[in-house]
Amino acid sequence: MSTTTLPEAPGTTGRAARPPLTSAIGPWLLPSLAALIIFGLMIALRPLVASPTGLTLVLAPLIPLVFAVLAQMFVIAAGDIDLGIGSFIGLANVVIAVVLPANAAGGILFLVGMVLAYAAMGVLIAVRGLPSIVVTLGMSFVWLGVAILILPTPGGTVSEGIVGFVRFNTPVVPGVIIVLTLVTAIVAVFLHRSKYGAVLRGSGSNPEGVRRAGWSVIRAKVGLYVLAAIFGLLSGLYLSGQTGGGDPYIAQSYVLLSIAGVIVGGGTFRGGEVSVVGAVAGGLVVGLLGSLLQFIGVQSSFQAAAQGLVLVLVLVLRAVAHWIRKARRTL
Amino acid sequence: MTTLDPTPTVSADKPAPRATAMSVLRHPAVPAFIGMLAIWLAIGAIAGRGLVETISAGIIIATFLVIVGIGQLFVITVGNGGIDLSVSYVMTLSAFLACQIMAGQDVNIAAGILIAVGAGAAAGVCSAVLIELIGMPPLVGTLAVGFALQTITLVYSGSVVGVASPALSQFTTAQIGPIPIFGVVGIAIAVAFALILKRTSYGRRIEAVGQRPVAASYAGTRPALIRASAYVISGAMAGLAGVLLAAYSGGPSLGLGTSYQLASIAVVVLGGSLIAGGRGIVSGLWAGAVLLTLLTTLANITRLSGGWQFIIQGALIVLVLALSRNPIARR
Amino acid sequence: AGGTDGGSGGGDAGGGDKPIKIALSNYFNGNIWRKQMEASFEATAKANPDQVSEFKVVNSDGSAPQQAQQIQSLVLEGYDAIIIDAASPTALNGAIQEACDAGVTVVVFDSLATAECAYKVAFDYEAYGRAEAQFMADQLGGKGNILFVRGIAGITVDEDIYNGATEVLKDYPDMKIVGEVYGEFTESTAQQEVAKILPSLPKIDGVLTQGNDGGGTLDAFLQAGTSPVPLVIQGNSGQGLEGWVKVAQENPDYKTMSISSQPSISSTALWLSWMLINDQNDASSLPDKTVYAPLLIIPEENRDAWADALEYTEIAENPTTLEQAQDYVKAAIDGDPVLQEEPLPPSE
Amino acid sequence: MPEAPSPDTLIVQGVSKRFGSTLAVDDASFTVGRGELIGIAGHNGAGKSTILKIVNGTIGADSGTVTIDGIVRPATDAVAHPEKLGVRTVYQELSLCASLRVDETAAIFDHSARGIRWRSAAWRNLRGVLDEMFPGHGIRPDARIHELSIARRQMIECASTMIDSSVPPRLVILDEPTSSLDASSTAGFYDYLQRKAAEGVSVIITTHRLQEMIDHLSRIYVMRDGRVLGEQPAATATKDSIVAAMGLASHEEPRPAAATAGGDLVTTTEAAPVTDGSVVVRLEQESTDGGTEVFEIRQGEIIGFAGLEGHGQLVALDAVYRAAGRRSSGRRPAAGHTRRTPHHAISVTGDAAYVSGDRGVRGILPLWSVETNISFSSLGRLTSGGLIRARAERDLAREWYGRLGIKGSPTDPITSLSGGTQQKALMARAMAVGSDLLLLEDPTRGVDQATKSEVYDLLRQQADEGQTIVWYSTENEELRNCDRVFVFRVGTIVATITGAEATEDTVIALSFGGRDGEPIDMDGALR
Ligand SMILES: Nc1ncnc2c1ncn2[C@@H]1O[C@H](COP(=O)(O)OP(=O)(O)OP(=O)(O)O)[C@@H](O)[C@H]1O
Ligand SMILES: Nc1ncnc2c1ncn2[C@@H]1O[C@H](COP(=O)(O)OP(=O)(O)OP(=O)(O)O)[C@@H](O)[C@H]1O
Ligand SMILES: [Mg+2]
Ligand SMILES: [Mg+2]
Repeated sequence: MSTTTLPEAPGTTGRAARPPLTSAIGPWLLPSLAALIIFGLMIALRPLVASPTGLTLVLAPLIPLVFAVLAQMFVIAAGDIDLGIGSFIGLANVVIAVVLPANAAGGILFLVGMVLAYAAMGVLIAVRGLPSIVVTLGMSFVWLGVAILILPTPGGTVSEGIVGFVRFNTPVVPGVIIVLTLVTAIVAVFLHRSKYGAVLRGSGSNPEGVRRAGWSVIRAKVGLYVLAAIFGLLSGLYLSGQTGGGDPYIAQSYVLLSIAGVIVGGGTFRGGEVSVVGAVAGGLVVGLLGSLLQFIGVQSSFQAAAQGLVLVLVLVLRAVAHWIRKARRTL
Repeated sequence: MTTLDPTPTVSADKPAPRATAMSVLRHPAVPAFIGMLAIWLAIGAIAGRGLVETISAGIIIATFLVIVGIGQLFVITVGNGGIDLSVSYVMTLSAFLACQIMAGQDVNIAAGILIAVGAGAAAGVCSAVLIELIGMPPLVGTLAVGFALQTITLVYSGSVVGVASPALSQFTTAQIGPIPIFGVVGIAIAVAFALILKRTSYGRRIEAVGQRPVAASYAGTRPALIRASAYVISGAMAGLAGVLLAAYSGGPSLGLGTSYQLASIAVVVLGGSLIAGGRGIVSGLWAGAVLLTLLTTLANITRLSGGWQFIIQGALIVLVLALSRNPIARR
Repeated sequence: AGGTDGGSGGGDAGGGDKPIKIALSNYFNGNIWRKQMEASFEATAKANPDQVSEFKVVNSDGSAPQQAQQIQSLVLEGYDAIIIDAASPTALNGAIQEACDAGVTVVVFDSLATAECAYKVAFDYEAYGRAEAQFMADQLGGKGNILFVRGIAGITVDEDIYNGATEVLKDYPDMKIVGEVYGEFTESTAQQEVAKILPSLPKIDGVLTQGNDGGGTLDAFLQAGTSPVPLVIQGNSGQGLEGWVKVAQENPDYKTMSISSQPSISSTALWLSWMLINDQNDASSLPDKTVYAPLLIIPEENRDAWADALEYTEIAENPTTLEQAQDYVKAAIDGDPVLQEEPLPPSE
Repeated sequence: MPEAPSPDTLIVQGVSKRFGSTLAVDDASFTVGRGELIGIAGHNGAGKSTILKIVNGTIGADSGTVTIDGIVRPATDAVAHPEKLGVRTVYQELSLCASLRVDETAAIFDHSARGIRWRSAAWRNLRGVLDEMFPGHGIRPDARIHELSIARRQMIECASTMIDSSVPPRLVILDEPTSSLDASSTAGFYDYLQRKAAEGVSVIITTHRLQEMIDHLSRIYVMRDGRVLGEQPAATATKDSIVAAMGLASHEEPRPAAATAGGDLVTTTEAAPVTDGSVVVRLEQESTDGGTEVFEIRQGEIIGFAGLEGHGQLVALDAVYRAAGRRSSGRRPAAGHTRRTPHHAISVTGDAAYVSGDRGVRGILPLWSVETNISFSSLGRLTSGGLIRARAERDLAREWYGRLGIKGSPTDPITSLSGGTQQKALMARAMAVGSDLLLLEDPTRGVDQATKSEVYDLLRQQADEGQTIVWYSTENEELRNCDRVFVFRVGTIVATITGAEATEDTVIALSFGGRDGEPIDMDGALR
């Protein structure tokens, strides 16, 4: 048997052969560009948007959506899809508006219980190998039902403290920008630069492999679902503070918007393939799109189609970028 | 029709009996049938009257869901994360189109049905192009098509409104004795599609592509084409359901399809099909549709509050899933 | 409750007469009522260039947070007035407050928001429930089994109508609600839900409804072959009125009524904004900042005229003129609001 | 923890494991000394994978004990984290996470890599092993796993068992680790293992490439039907002796060739077609002088595609499949069209059936029974009036069960078969089509020797009946069963030799010759 070594294929050994540029172009680039372009267009159409007040007005309502997108991102990173996040946020909103003011300890316990329930849902999905789409769809009815039992029709009053916290602002930099940047940075560093972040992503991509490397896959799944629940609660908190009251149906639209946000943000449903910066940018894109269409003056009836169209456009661009990258690799 | 038993029963030594009582009980559709019977009998027991009429009304109304659900089942079974979120929009648009063509005249029935099914199929082609050609995730691609359809419906329904043909309306509700004709047609449609799925080479391809697209490709099928065809079928079935539902209620309305978006997914899973694809159970879908249809009635006659109704519906879906056995695949 | 025939009650009480720049923020346009509501606003705005210089309709596809964001964008766009059919009583309050702070006149209508700074154009939905329940009690002689077709669980309109109706029924111990279904304000859903529950119910004498669900309900009874057909309160849809006409042709003794809110409430909100900005009719002194828009009732004598005038999917409404709006404002200030009207369809 | 008194790292005693009616492992006992490399040989379904999983504690057995470094545990206990005992395993199926980077992957295996620079620390450790084990591996730390070829992924898995983590490796279990590595990588790999063994690491390997075991290991245990029959010192073992111990018919060389004895002399690099049938496949490639070289494959020939792993054989094979017509609905296909790859223009007359080597992902349809799997490609023939005739389907499966000697019932789920038997079912599926061309991608991967010779005979029989066969293999030795062998290098065909000349050494020599210096995309070459 020959012991000759494999002939070195040029360009594959030694120093990192790939041009650093390609590795720098992550999946987050396209959504970030899209968000910037939309923002630029909005400023061009209404210069007022660029002022601190304008920024706050435009961005503040997006914060709960961005949190919802991040929550969805953790679930998608686990290789699952969460169709219940909207109702979950609605329940959080109701608890914060109704239970918390009446009984602070009880309210906090309730919120903690919600996080635990999400963790349990993750365990159920992981241990029994259930399809997340349907489990979370079923649970969405449960969250909604509980919220309606607590608050049969919208109402309640959110405490001043929470309202103040959510409306936090500084004279120089709008508070919303501080919050967005901070949260994005923390989550991105955790998920993309920490070792446990890699384990979490790995467990979404190939749970068996991660288990064999000596990690608990169940714990990773629970971790991802707990993170999703926490960001769901944060989203509910911001919604509560911004609206001042409770409404079980408040976040129903977040289900599809958050999924769209993650996908536009460069995530895939294959598990483990998500980008935090991309997801935040994706959330901004799907959130700002409505405002942009409104500024341009698209008729109300056409807005749904226009949003769908832009979504398609972003994904087409991504597909094209993907092809180009692949073509370049095979050269 | 023989359906495969999914459990790996090892019987290398003794020849496997084809259909013993045990293997019938292990069929994935069994839980749905048991659930259906339980709920039906519970309604009868609580109301103390109308046992036969209840199931006959339930079967008529479930038939719409069965028809949409079959399309959804094909899309889910063909795998690749397949799911069709456009069905509700297809239903509504088809209802408007068909009723305009029918204009309350019986001679136009064929034309009306044709246009509805054709429009649905066309929508399916659009989804297929987005998903298979551009490579969008099905969840996003079908939703984008749905948004576009919604806009078309909104704009179009403002200018024209038609009424369903009386004969077709009659057909959806007529009975021979206690037997609802439309319900029987629904069962016939289910049987036909079960045969297509399990006993034709096309159906085998659907399941094969859903299990392992690459393996199916090396075994002589074209996965992209097969998957595309599933979306066309789904669109066509949704179109058919749309016109029939419009006929049932006399004419179209804007909210006609809304409740079918998630219900069509739920019945596929309740019926024992795999949400990850590769195994479709049409008989189970039928039972699941009747189950889901009767479930709200059960909740209504027990006078449960809206909140509890949601909770029970959601918990039931999760419970059925958690108790059902799961072979290898999962999402 | 009687009809009003216009008549300029208020008149110009000083103030300017400048055209306004107004936007309508609607959170959902996926049903016929909302479509007609948007259309009414657009028609009124277009037909009155002296009062409206610029207008726009935006809709947020059922999303409350998105509607909040839209309102804030409208503020940035510099609209004088924003009228809002709100996604939720609470969810928009923050955005509305910020709009008020920016000096924008905000009028919420139909589905209200509770923000204090906003003016409101309301339907009295409890009166809706009281009216239909009272009618039913009178017709049935205070006795009978009732099926209640409700709207959507957890929605204020549903609760209000239900509470109004049950309040009246309390006085009639022999009238029993024997079943409830959720028809979601959609004819086809109502029809299916009623059809499913019918076999398990005792004989039904009357059905209380909540709008755009009476036609489907009636169809469900007809298809089940129920005889005699119970008294089904109609919800002003073309489908419902057509069904009523058909049943009445076969059974001249069949009595019912039709009631619902009018999509043209958006025009009332438009006119109120105009009055507020131009300081007319003392609109700013409205008690509770609230004007009531009348519900539209179709009694038997108006039935055929309306049935002829409406398309199958349409909902009955009369356009609201400036004079009418001024009447409503005056009535609200006088503490004697017009809650119901029984007009004939508009003649073209 | 007691200081290990025994010289043996692993002692397996009396282990049995039953799956339903199958006794997968039957009272098996064996030992592995400190610093020893041992192999386990056995036919398909002998229980090798199962006993290895019992040793590392992935599954619990029904009885017996497992002693690792003097610590005795009942074999019935599963172990959650064998790596904490210093037991490392490469499983038969790849277990890397597709979406992670290479350095992140390394870190997941390497529990000692922590702190702020955990990625570079982990990569440093892994690269140390990789460079030694597979010199010139060409793996970058920032590449994502899904961008890598199967071979490179297998390299990473093998290397990751040897990294110095918080608990250093003591016992390394390798279940068919070399199945997709080419000969030279395999050799480097064994060299490395021997060096580690010298440092005291014990290794267990299973592979169906018996020569590998004989060349590189110290002892070979032979398993049959779940029992460990005995051991053979590698020094005295021969392939025949192992095969004989497995209780199987001695592996006869199907076409013993005179030239194989000498071995290293290539007589010609342009063998002529052996039949004069019509041309079924036409391959065109640019020749060194800028002209066009044409290779023709004629009806009834068996052609081998050989060369080093990833040098374009699979790309060409796949292109042949795609260029062929498909007989999906029972009709004969129209004439095929020309298909282009970076190096070839390929045209095919007739249709083709394909057997893939990676059966888990590209072969079996796991939710179905064996019968449904076998009939799947021939449904057009079994259909009348639009519906599949159940009777015809059953008969087809029965026929192939007989011809390939598959045991059990055709209605069993395909996943209940052992890997090699699954591969047989896949062969049956492709052969049942009766296509003009049969394309084989390493069809005997994981198949035992006895079955292999049956397969060789069957292929020859098919060829005699006029079917044309193109056969890609990583086991150069079996290429001797071909009429002609095309040797690939850097994407192009550099030589065609007769099957008789296709010895291990000849093929390797040719693989390293030919045109040099041209870049090749190793990732792209392997889908
Ligand atoms: N989960 C299971 N259920 C039923 N039978 C099983 C199961 N696992 C293994 N078997 C059977 O046990 C026997 C041993 O299987 P095993 O996979 O250990 O063999 P192997 O030596 O690895 O064979 P191969 O060389 O084909 O991989 C086979 O007959 C197989 O069909
Ligand atoms: N933990 C487990 N529990 C039950 N069955 C198992 C378990 N692990 C493996 N098996 C079964 O063991 C059988 C053998 O599979 P395994 O992966 O060990 O080898 P294989 O696929 O036969 O390998 P190859 O074909 O490559 O030789 C399969 O049928 C599988 O279902
Ligand atoms: Mg094995
Ligand atoms: Mg095995």
